Amino acid sequence: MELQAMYIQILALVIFAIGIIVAISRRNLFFVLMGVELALNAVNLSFVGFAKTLPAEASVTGQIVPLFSIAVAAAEACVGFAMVIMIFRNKESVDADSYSDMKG
Amino acid sequence: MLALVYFIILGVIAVGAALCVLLSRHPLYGALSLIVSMVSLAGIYGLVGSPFLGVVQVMVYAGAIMMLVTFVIMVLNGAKDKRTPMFDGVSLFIIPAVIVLAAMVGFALMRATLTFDTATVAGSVKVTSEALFNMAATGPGYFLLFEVIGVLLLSAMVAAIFLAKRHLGSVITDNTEEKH
Amino acid sequence: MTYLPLWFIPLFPLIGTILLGTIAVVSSGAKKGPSEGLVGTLAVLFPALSFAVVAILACTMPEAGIRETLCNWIDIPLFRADIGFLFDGLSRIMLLFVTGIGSLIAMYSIGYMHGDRGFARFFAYINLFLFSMIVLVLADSLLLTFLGWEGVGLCSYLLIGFWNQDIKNCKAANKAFIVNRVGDVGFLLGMLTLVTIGGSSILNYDGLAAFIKMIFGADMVSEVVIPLSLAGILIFIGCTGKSAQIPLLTWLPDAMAGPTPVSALIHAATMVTSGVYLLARLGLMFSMLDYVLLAITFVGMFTALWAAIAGLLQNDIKKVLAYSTISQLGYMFMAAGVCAFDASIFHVFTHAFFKAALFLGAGAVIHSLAGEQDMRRMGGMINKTPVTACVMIFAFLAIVGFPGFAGFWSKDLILERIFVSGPIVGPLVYVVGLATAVITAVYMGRLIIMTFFGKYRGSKESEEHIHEAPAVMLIPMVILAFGAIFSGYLWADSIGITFFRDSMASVVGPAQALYASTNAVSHVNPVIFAALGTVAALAGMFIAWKVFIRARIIGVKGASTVPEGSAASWTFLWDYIHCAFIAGVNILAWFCDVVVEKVLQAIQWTLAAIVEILGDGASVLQVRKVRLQLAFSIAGVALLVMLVVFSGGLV
Amino acid sequence: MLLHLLVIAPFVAAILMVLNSREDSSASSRMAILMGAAFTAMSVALIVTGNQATTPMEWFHIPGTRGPVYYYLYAHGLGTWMVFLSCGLSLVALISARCTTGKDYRNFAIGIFALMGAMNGTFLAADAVLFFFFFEAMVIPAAILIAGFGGEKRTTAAMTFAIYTLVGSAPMMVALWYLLTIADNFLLLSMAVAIQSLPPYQQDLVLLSFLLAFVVKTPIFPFHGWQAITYSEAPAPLSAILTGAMSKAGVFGFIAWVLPIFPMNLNYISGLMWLGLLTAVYGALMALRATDGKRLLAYSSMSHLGFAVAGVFSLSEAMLPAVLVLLVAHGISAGVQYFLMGVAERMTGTRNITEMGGLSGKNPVFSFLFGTAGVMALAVPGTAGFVGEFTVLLSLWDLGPLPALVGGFCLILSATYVLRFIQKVIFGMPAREYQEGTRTTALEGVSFGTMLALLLAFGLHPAFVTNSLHLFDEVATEETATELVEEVAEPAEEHLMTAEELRELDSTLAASGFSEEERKALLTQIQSIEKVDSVEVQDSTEVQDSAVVQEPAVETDSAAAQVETPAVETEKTEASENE
Repeated sequence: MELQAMYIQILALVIFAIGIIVAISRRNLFFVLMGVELALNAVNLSFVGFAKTLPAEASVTGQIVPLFSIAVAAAEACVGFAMVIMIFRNKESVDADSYSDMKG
Repeated sequence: MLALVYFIILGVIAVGAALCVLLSRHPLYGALSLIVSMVSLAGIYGLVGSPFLGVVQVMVYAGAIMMLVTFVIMVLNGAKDKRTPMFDGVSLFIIPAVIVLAAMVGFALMRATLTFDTATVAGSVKVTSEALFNMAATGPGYFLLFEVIGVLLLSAMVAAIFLAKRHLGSVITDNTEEKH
Repeated sequence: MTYLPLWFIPLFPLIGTILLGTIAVVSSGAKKGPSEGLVGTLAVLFPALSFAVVAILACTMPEAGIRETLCNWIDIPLFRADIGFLFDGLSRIMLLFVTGIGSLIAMYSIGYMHGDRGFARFFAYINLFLFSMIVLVLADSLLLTFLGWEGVGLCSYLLIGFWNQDIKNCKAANKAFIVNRVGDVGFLLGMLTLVTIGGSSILNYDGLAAFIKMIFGADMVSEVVIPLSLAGILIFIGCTGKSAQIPLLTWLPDAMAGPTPVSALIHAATMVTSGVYLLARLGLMFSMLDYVLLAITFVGMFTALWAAIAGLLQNDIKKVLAYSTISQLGYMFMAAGVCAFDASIFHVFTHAFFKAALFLGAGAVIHSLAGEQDMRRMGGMINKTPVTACVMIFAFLAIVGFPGFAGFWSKDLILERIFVSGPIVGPLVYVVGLATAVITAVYMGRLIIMTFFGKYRGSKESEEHIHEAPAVMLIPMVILAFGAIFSGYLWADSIGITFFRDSMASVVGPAQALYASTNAVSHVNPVIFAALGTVAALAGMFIAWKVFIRARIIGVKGASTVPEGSAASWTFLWDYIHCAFIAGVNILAWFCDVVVEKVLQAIQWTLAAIVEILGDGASVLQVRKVRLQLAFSIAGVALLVMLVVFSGGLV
Repeated sequence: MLLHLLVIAPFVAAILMVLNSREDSSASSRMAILMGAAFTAMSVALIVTGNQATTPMEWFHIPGTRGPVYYYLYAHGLGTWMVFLSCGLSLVALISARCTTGKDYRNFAIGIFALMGAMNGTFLAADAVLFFFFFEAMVIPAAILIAGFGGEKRTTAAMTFAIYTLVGSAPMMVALWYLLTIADNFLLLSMAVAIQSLPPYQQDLVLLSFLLAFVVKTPIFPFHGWQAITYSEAPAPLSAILTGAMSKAGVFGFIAWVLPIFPMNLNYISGLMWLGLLTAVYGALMALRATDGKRLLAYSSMSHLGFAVAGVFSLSEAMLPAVLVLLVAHGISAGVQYFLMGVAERMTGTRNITEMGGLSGKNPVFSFLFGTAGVMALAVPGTAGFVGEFTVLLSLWDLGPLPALVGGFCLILSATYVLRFIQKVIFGMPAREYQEGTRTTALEGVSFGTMLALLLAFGLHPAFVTNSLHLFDEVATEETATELVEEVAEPAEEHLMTAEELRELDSTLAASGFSEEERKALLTQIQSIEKVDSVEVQDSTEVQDSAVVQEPAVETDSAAAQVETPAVETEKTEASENE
């Protein structure tokens, strides 16, 4: 019983699924954002897991991409929370369903 | 063998924490559970041989980003919303849909054969930075991406300031009106 | 030897058209019209110049004629046509009287149209008409003839509807054009048939003659005679349209709505005879086609008889003359039907003089009565307008064929030729022709008696105003009256003058020789025919005298000057047959408009409605919750993946 | 260069118009008319200089296809005259719209220029995708103009027009895409080659979807639902352009694209000829009953175009010049009739011809122009319409008397409705009192008069028009062709031409201004000489009109001689490499 590459992928899949569920089924905006973060984390994990199946030099690349994705996640969180603050001030609500002004 | 044991422990913690995020009512609890989940994921990175990435995960994600999240949650006190139910009809529809999708993807995944390569390079700081900052013309050119990420972060910062500033500005005008 | 260029002849009226048209358009905005003297001079000058050119050419022309190709017209694969002119014995005669009578009538019109607001416009049309007519006659190919053919039709349309404020005139003009158009399409299709038989060169008259020589040489007559007959019939339909023969004759009586000089020029002397001209021009072709010739003969015979009877019943002076024209045209067609093209053209020639004189006289009468056209309100005019009366009486004697007058020579020639043409058909047609001559004398006598003899039946105050026409109108009338008396002596067979026949022999001679070679032609002493013709004319005149000089003609009361007998009242069934066709087309149009179009629209709207309903249905699915939509899309992806996986797609 | 200018510059002109002040409509109208005159001059220059082509430039690459899309324009006789129509009519429309559009003149001009550019592109494109792009692009400015400047039901009209034509050409897009996955590039010959490799039912399907687009655009009988409402609701100057130039795109498509690409699938052809005749009769009958003047003109236009389509599918030898003359004549005469109808509408304030009348007394200049235009629409000999209709009838008569008889029936009907139209509008007395609007302006009068004079000129000397179809022959004789003949003829004898070379030859021939038919015939000839056992040749030789193929082998040589030098050399080097 050794650690298999597939296990990592399964774990990533489970976490990704949970992240998506959080992002969509919860109505609180904070949970929506956190669900997205969770899903991003799962993707990073998947990257690293796959990277480890590659030989030598190529495996390094698989570990660099998550770095970038973390940076992008940081930017996303920064802007996202700024927007949450603004919308919250206007609407006095963090309920995602109450933001339906764009519905035609 | 030992690695597998560690992996199971960390994995169970990560999944458990993730479920805590799903099930907690207050966002603050959710954020804390998320931090736990991320830290355990960092552990897994270390386990599979990417220690640098694990450290970054802890520092940037669990440290900086989640710090921001908790900060915002605390600032907006009204974030705790008792009126809205945790789950509604939509959720009942989503959960099975996502589970089915995940199952399908998993099913497809299981058909592949994945094995760890024995000659992988551990993602140490040295190795990673050599790859990242390889400026040779024939190299992968990640440094360019790195620059772009810098610009992205800068613009995100500007955007955040802009969003916040308008808000602040309106507050200021309100104050001036009160004075006059 | 060099000759004057042929294109001079149409050039002058064309210049006249452009000048006068410009004057008409430019002066249309002004309060006062352009100077009538200037316009009148221009209007007569150009036709007269053209007549001069024709006269010079006529004297110097060689026997074979003059041919002139100006330039290429159409040049595409399969088809090639040139613009070229042909001046020979036939076109010489036609051009002489077209330009000559055209100039005279233009002069007459100066008096007749005096004070009309559209004075310049009228003469522009007249010049355009002369241009088209010259092109028609002078053309060396069917296609160019067709240009003139439609051109004269167009001018006829413009001139019938000249007083276009009155919608009735416009309707008469439309009728003329459309009925003519039916014939024109026949002409067009006939040309196409010819092209498919012998290539585009066959449209040229010389080319056609060469082609017919070729088929005789190659002994292919039996092969081409059926398509040629088709072409002949189609072209003949064109001729019936233009020359107002059965079945396309209904437009000519209505065409009298135009000014009287127009009726004289276009609807009596020149345009309506172009059908006869075309038959003569294509004589060589027609002489091969026995059945077509038979059809032409009978059409001519029925038309002559029918129009003569219809002429008996008219009260409008111009309509009587119109039916008389149709009847005389019937004679010409009869003659053409037995391949007596020279006799037929001779009658065209004499008819142009006496009919123009009659029309101009009628115009003078109408002019002096201030627009009155109803013969029941005339009478006793011989005292008031003696010159007009004399002109009309001379012309009357000419038309009935009184010995010595023009009609005597030409009509008797036609009847003689018909009689000798064949064993059964000839005498039969001859008898009908003779009977028609009697009826002609009757209705023409009626016209003269009702107009000039007896008592004046109009109102008192109008009687005061009766006056002789001005000199500018009388001079042309007198000249034409002289023509009506003496033009017959160009070919007085009985006294041995055959100048006219000789001058045309080179053109129609071959055709008539060909016909004579295939048909047994008997010889009878011409004096017998002359005597019989004289008896017929005298009998008719006698009947007219007996019946109409004593009959009480009821003068109609009321101020209406509208000519009676419009539309279908005295055309027996031909107008009704036309109406049936028109009704058929209208029903078809109604069917298209009300049924087909609506059904198509219904289909269109049904499709649109289905799409719209589907769209509405789909927009219901657009829920308010973003999350639900995301959920839908995830479920959709899940479904898709399931589908792919279970159908074994991901191997 | 001229071609680029004609296609690109109208869009630039549209942008320039944007810079104009909205308020000062007289300044913007001056500018617009000047630019329109410049374009007309360019189109005349195009006619004078004859057939030409640009160097093909790769534009973009559609994923899943085998070759790039070229930005490649070429002018042959047909397209050149269509370009002339589109530019000339646009110019007159710009002149005529001055009195009606008022302050919105600038926007109107922008739309007209955009429409003009799209139309020019359609008529000059050598690449199928480029053609389709412009073909669709035409609809948009036209629909916007209708919606902005039309009559009462303008929105309905614009929607009907846009949806009908766009839906009509949607199947063509699919078919085009499908063709492009099997053809090497988007030029005519490679598509024609590619189509032969499909099974017959697929060929028919592709053909049908091509036909549908053009049939709707023309329009042909069951698909004319958009036409009457569009033409009657659109502002009159725009209607003139729509019927005079845009509707020609349908007939143009039949001639320039359908016939060359599907030379073998002729089993629909006679059907289409009859459909064209049916359209002609149907349009004429509908015009008989119309009371709306613009609707009457719309149906009359439909009738004429149906006649033209019947002429196209008679496939006679004389078809191309005949239809070209007919199209040019109809473009000008229908255009001027629409303009004049617009003036009548302006003067009387109504489109209903039963309420008009008596204009001959009120405005003689107008009535002169109106009557002359009507008479010219009747195809009286001496006008261009006669030459067109006569030669088309000649083509129809080749197939038998019946089609020609139906055509003749149409001529009678056309006389009927045109005369009725003239009578109702300018003759008689006015049916009701009306406030008299702006009369014909001097500039308008001059431009309408010029159009009528053109009709007369083309009618008396149609070689102006028909000669442009073989203009190239005359030019070629000047060249010292002999050595080129040897250069090309030699390799041709020694080895079989491959498909690529044929395509290249085709594009070079196109560049040197051959019409499709000519090229098709030539290439068929070449292939049959060399006994290429590739797919496309054998049957097409049989089906093509024998007269087209008759052209002897000498013709091939001289044609090859006309190929431009560089292209020939590349061909030669390739040939030697292959050896």
